[in-house]
Amino acid sequence: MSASDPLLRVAQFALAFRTETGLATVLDGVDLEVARGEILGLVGESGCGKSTLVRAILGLMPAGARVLGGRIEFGGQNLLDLDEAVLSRDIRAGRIGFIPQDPFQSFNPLFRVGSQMLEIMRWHAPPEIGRSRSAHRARLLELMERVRIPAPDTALKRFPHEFSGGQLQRLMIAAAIACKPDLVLADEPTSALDVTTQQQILALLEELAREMNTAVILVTHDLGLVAQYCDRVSVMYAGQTVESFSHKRMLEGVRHPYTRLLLDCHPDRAGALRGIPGIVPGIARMPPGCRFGPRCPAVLPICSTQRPKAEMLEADHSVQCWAVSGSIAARVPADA
Amino acid sequence: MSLFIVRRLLLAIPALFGLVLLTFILIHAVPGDPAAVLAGDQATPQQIQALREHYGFDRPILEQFIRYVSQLASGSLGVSYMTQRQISTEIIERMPATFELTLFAMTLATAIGIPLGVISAYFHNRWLDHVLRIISIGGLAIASFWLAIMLQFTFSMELDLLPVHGRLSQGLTPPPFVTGMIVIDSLMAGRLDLFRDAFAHLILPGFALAVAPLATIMRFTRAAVLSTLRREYVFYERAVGYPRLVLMGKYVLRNSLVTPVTQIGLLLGAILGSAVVIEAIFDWPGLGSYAVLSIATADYQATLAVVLIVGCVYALINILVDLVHAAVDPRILEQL
Amino acid sequence: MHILRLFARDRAALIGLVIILFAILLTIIGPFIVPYPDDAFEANILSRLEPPSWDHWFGTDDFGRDILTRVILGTGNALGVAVGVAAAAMFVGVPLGLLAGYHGGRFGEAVMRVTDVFLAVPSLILAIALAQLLHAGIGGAILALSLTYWPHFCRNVYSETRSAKTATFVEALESMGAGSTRIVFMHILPNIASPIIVRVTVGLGYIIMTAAVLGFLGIGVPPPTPDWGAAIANSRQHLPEAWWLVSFPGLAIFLAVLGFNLLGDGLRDIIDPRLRRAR
Amino acid sequence: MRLGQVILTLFLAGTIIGSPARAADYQRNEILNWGEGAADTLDPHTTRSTTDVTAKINLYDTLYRYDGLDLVPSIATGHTVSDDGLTWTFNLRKGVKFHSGSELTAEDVVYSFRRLIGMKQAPAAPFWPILKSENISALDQSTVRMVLDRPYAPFLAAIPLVGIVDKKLVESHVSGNDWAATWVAGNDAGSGPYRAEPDGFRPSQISKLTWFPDYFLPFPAHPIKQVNITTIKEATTLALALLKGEVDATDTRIGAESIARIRKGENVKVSADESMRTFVLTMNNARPPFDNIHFRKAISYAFDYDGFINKLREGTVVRNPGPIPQNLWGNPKDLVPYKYDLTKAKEELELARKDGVDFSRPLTVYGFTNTRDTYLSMQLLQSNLRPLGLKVEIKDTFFPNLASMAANQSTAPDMWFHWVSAFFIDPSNWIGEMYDSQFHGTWKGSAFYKNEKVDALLRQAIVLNDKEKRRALYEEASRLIVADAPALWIYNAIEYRGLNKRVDGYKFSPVGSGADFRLMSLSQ
Repeated sequence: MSASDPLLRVAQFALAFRTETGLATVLDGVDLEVARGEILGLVGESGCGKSTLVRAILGLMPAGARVLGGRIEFGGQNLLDLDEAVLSRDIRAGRIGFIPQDPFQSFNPLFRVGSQMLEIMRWHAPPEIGRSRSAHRARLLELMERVRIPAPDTALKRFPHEFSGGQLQRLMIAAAIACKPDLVLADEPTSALDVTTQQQILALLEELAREMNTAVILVTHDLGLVAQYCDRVSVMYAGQTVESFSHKRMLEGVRHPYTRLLLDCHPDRAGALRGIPGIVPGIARMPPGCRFGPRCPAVLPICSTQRPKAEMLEADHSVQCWAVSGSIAARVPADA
Repeated sequence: MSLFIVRRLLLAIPALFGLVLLTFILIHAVPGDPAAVLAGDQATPQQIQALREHYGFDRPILEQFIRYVSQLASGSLGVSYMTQRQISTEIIERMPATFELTLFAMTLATAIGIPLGVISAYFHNRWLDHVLRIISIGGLAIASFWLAIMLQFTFSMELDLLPVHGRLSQGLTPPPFVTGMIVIDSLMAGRLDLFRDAFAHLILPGFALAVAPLATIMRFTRAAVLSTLRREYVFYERAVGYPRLVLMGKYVLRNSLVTPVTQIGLLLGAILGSAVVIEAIFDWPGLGSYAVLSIATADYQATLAVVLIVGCVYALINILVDLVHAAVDPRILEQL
Repeated sequence: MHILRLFARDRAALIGLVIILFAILLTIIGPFIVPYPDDAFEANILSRLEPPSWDHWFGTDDFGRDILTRVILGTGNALGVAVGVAAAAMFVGVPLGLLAGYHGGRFGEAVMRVTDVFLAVPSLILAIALAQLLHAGIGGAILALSLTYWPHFCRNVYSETRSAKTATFVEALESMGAGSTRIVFMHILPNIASPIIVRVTVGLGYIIMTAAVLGFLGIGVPPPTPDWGAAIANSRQHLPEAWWLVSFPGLAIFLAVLGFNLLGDGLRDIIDPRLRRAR
Repeated sequence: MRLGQVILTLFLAGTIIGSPARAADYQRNEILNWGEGAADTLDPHTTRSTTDVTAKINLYDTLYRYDGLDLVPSIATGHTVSDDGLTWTFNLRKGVKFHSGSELTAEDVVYSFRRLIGMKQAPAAPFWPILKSENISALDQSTVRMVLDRPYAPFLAAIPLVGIVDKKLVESHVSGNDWAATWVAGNDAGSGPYRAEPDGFRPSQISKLTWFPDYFLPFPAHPIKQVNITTIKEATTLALALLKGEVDATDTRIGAESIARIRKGENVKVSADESMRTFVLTMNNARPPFDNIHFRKAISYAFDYDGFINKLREGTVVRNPGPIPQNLWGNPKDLVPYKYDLTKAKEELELARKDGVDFSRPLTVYGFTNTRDTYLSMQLLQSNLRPLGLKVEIKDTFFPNLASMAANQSTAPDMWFHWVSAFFIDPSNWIGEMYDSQFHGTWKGSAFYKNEKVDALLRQAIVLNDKEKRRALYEEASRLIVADAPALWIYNAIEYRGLNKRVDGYKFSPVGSGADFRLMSLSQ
C-alpha cells in the first residue's frame, strides 16, 4: 500500500432503510477518506447520518437496512463484501476500535469492567500483546494508567455503576485502543459528559492516537471541538457529505453555507443548532435538489431541482453546492 | 444480606398468620367435621357427639382458632384426624416427592425454555421465531391434566415405554433417606439402577407439569432478550466484536435473566397448584395428593398445614428470587 | 382507527378473535344446532361408547350421549363460568385496587398485604377446599375461583393507578378540588382501562383452564351439565380403548384457552406500545 | 455457588431422618405385591376402611375371627354367656406371643377393649353404647369377663372388630391420655401373622409387612414372607399394573371396564365373590313429598335397576331386594324387589296426587364427589324421573360432609346414593341401624323412617341370642319395610379382584375383603 492510499475510503456509499412506505434513502453518495494516523472530524447536526455511517463502517447496520451502492474500503478491502462473522472476528476491535456515545449505557451493567475489557482482548488482541490472560491484563493495567484511572488494579474489579461518566469514557478509550487498531471510530464520545470532562477526554484521545499513530474518526456536532483536535473535517448534511477540508482551511476557507453556519454558532447539548432556522429533513421527506436548500440563506433557483455535484476546490478541499460551483462555472469562461 | 433475609422472613410472618386465619375461617364457614367419619358407619348420635367434644369441634370458632394458633406457636402442626399421626411427619414424608417433581419440572422448563426464548429472540420475526412462538402459545393453552392423560395413554399404555404411575417400580426399595428425592438419594447412594428407574418415573409427570411453565419462561425470556438486544451496551459489545455465541450466551442472557427469574419464582408457586392434579393422575405421593386427600376426608388440620407449608415455600421462593436477582445484578445486591 | 388497523394486521390476534367469536356463537345457537339436543340429560345406555361415526362425529360417551353435542353445549358453560368469575373478580379487585392505589398509605398497604395473603394460597387448593365446602353447583365453582382470582386484578389495578396518579391531569383535578371518588372512578379508571382489558382477556383463558381442572377433579359443575374437564375425568376409566372420550373435550379446552391467549397477546401489543416492538 | 448451598441446607434441615434398616431379602415367590392400597392407619382401634382392616387382620389378632361367614375362635378358645345375655366370659389361648416377644395375656385383652372404648372411634361403635370400661376385667391370666349394660345380640359378631394390642409396648408410648394414638397409628404392637416393617408404612401410600414365623397358627408350605402394599388410585392404572405384573392383586372396586380388560389378559385371573355391600338410594321420609308412601313407591318403580346393573355396571353387581344383603340370613328368600315399571310408577304418582301431595319442587339427589357409581346412578335417576315430570338436581360432596348433613333431619338430602358395608356380619348392621328410629341422627338412619311395628321387631331382635328367632323377626321387619318403600335397595356388590395367576389360597371374606396373607402362597 502506497502512502497516498488512504486507510479508509468511503466512496459513493448509499444506504436505505426499509420503512412502511418503501425504501427510504438515509445515506446518499457519501465520500470520505481517512489516512493513517489522521484524525478526521465528521460533523453535522443530529440526524444527518453520522452515526449511521459509523455503524455502516463497522458492519452494524440495523435490521432492514440495504446498501444501495458504493464501497467502504479499509486497508484495500471492501468491508461491504465481508460477512458478519468475518467482520466480527477480523475487523472489529482488532483493526477498527470503537468509542460509543454514552459510556453509561454502553458498559454492560452486570459485569465488571475488567472482564468486559478482557473479553475484547481475548478475541482481538494482536499477537505482539500475547495470547495469555495475564498478558492482556498487564496491557490493560498499563493502558488504564495511561488514561489516568486511579488504582487500576481494583478498578478492573469494579462494576460500571461505580464509576463516573468521565472515568467510564476513559475506560472506553483504553478498550478501543487496547488491541492496537489502525482506526478508532469515536461516535460523539463526549456528548453525554459535561463540558470540562469533554476537553480532557478528547485531549487524551488525541494524545494516544498521535502516539500510537492511530487514525480516528471523531463524530461530533461541535465544529469548535473539531477545530482543536482534527487534521481534517468532513461535513455531513441529510445523508450526504457536503464539504471536506483540512484543518488549516477551517477558519477562512470553508465554502458551503451549512459549514459556515455551523462555524458561526455553538451547538447546545441536544445538538440542535440554534443559529440555523429549520430542522434536518426526515428520511421520508427529502427535498429534491439540494437537501439544504430549504434552509439555505444563499439558495438559488437551481437548488430546488438539481442536486449539486462534488467539486474539488483544492487538493484538500471539496464541496457540494450550487452557489460554489456556480461561482466557479461563472469564472471558468473568463479564465479560458 | 443476612439482615435482608431476616427482615424478609419476619415480614412474612403476618402474611402467613393472615393466611392461616383466612383458611381457618373458610374451612369453618360451614358446619360439618370429621367426627361423623371417625365414629364410623355404626355410631350412635351420642358417640359422634362424644367424639366431637373430645376433639373440641363443638367449641366456638374463635376458641378453636386460638387453640390452633397456640399449637402452631409451640411448633406443632397438629395430629391428623384420619391417620392419628403427626402432620409434620406426614408432610416431611411427602414434601420431597413434590419437590422432586416440581423441581424436575421447573428445571426442565428452565433448561428448555430459556434457550428457546433466546433462540426465538435471536431469530426475531424469522420463521424459527414464528414456529417457536406458536409452540409456546399452544403450550400455554394445553390443560396439563389432559396432556398428562394423553402422555400416560400414549407412552405408558400404548407404547409401554415409560411407567404409568408412582415414583419407583414395584419391588425396588428406595435408597436411604437423605433429601427424600429419590433421583438425588439414589445417586448419593451410588445406585444407578434406582436412579434410572426413578428418573423414568419422573419423565411423564415432570413433562406434563413443565409444559405450561416452559411456554411462559420461553415467552418472557424472548421478550427480555429482545429488549436487551436493543440496549446500547449490546450494540457496543457487537461493535467491539464479541463472538456471537459469547454475546448471546453470556452477556445478553445474563442481562435478560431478571424477568424470567421473577417468572420462575411465580411459576414455582403456581406449579405447586398444578401438581395437585398431576400427582393425582400419576399416583405421585406428594403434598398435592395429600391436600386433596385431606380435603376429601375433612382432615382440617392437615389441610391447614398444607396451606401453611405452601405459603411458607411461596414466601421462601420470593426471598430466593430476590437473592437471585441480587446475584445476577450487582446494583440490586448493593441495595440489599 | 389506527388501533383497528394495527389489530387487523396481527394475524394471531385475529385468529384468537375468530375462535372466541365462534365460541360465543356456539353458546348462543349451540342448543339449536347440536345433533342430539336431548343429550345434555338423556342417557341412552344402549348406544354407549360408540367410536366416531357419521351419526356421532365425536363418538358417544359412557351414557351413550353424543360427545359433539356435549362438547358444544359445554362451551356455554365454560364461557359462563369464565365471564362470571372475571366479573366477580373485577367487581372486588378493581375498586379495591383503585382506592388502594390512589390513597396509598396505610390503607393501600393493608389492601396489598391482604392480596399477598390470597396470592400465597395455592389457588387450586383453595378452590378445591371452597368448592367442596360450598357444595357442588356452578355458583360454588364461580365463587371459589373468584376468591382466588380477584387479587390478580387488585394488584394490576393498584400499580396502574399508582403510575396514573402522578399524571398531571390528576394533579390539576386535585387542585381544582375535585372529589377523590370522582377522580378515581371518572378519571383514573378510564385511563387504566386498557391494561384491565388485557388482563381480563388473558384471565378468561386462565379461568377456563382452572375451571376445567376443577371439573376434572370432580368439583366443578354438577353432572349431567356438560363440562369439558369432567368429561376428561370420566374418560379415564375407558382409556386404552375409547380414545375419543378424552380427545375432543381436551381439544375444546385447548382452543378456547388459545383463543383468549392469542387475543390477549394481540391486545397487549397494541395497547402497550412499550411491548409492541417485542413481538 | 452460595445459592446452591442455601437450597441444600434448607432441604437437609427439613428432612434429615435416619435410614431404615434393610429387611432380609426374600425370593420372588415369597414376596407378594398387593395393590389394594395401604391403610390410613395401623391402629386396630381406629379402623375405618377396608385397607385399614387388611392391616388389622394381618398385624393383630382378635378373640374370634371370621372364616368366610363363620365365626371361629382365634385368641379365645371359647366363651360362655349368662342366660340374661349380659355377662360374657372368654377363655384365652395360652402361649400366644406378641411380635415384641412378650406373651399375650388377659391384661392385654382388657387394655385393648378399654382403649377401644376410650378412643370412641369407628370400631368402638357397637360396644360404646352397651359396654363400660369398668365392666371389662381379667379374672386370671387367661380369662376375660365383660358385662354388658343391656343384651346385645350382635356382640359376638362384632368381637372380630377388636384387635388385641401389646399393653406394655403401647403404654410405654402413652403421653397424657392419648392412648399412644400417634404411635400405634404408625407402628406395630400386635401378635398377628405379619409384622409391619419399621418405617415401611406411609399412610395411604405404601406399607411393607414381613411374616412372623412364631405365629400360633400354621402358614402354608411356602408362605408369603413379605407383602408390599401399594396404592394405585385410578382403576385403569391399577388394572394395567396387574397386567404388567407390577402388582399381584387389584382392589375389588376396579369397575366393569377394568374387569373386562383383566379377563382378556394372560397370567391373570378374576375372582368374583358376592359381598355384603349394598347400594341404596335413601329418601328423606320426613320431608314432603317423600312423606307420602305413593310418592316413594312411584320413585321405587321409576328407577331402571336392570339398566343400571346390566348396562352401566355390566352385570358386575346383583340386585338386592330389601334392606338386608340377599346373601345374609334375615332377608326373606321370597322377597320381591321393585321393578322398573313406568306404568306402575305413574299410577302411584297419580295416587300421591290424589293424596294432595305437591311434587312440583325440584328434588335434590346427592352422591359422593368423584365416585363413579353415584355419578352414574344419579344421572340415570335424573333421566328416569323426567318422564314422570319430576325434576332432579344432582349434587355431590365428599363423604364427611354428606355424613354430617345426612345425620340431621333438616339438612339431610331429599335423596342420596350410598353404600352400607359389613363391619361385622349381622342383619342389624343393615336393617337395624337404618330403620330403627332410635338411630335417627346418624347418617345410616337418614331415611328418618318411623314405623312402630318395625321398631318393636328390631328392638326385640337385637336383644335375643337365638339366631332362628332373630331370623324370623328380621324377615318380618324386612317385608314391612319394603312395603313402606323408604328407600331404593339397588344392588349387593360382587367383589371382583384381579389376581396374578401365581397367587394361590386367596379366600374372600365380606369382612376385610379377603386379604388374609397367611392363607396365600405364590406358585412362582
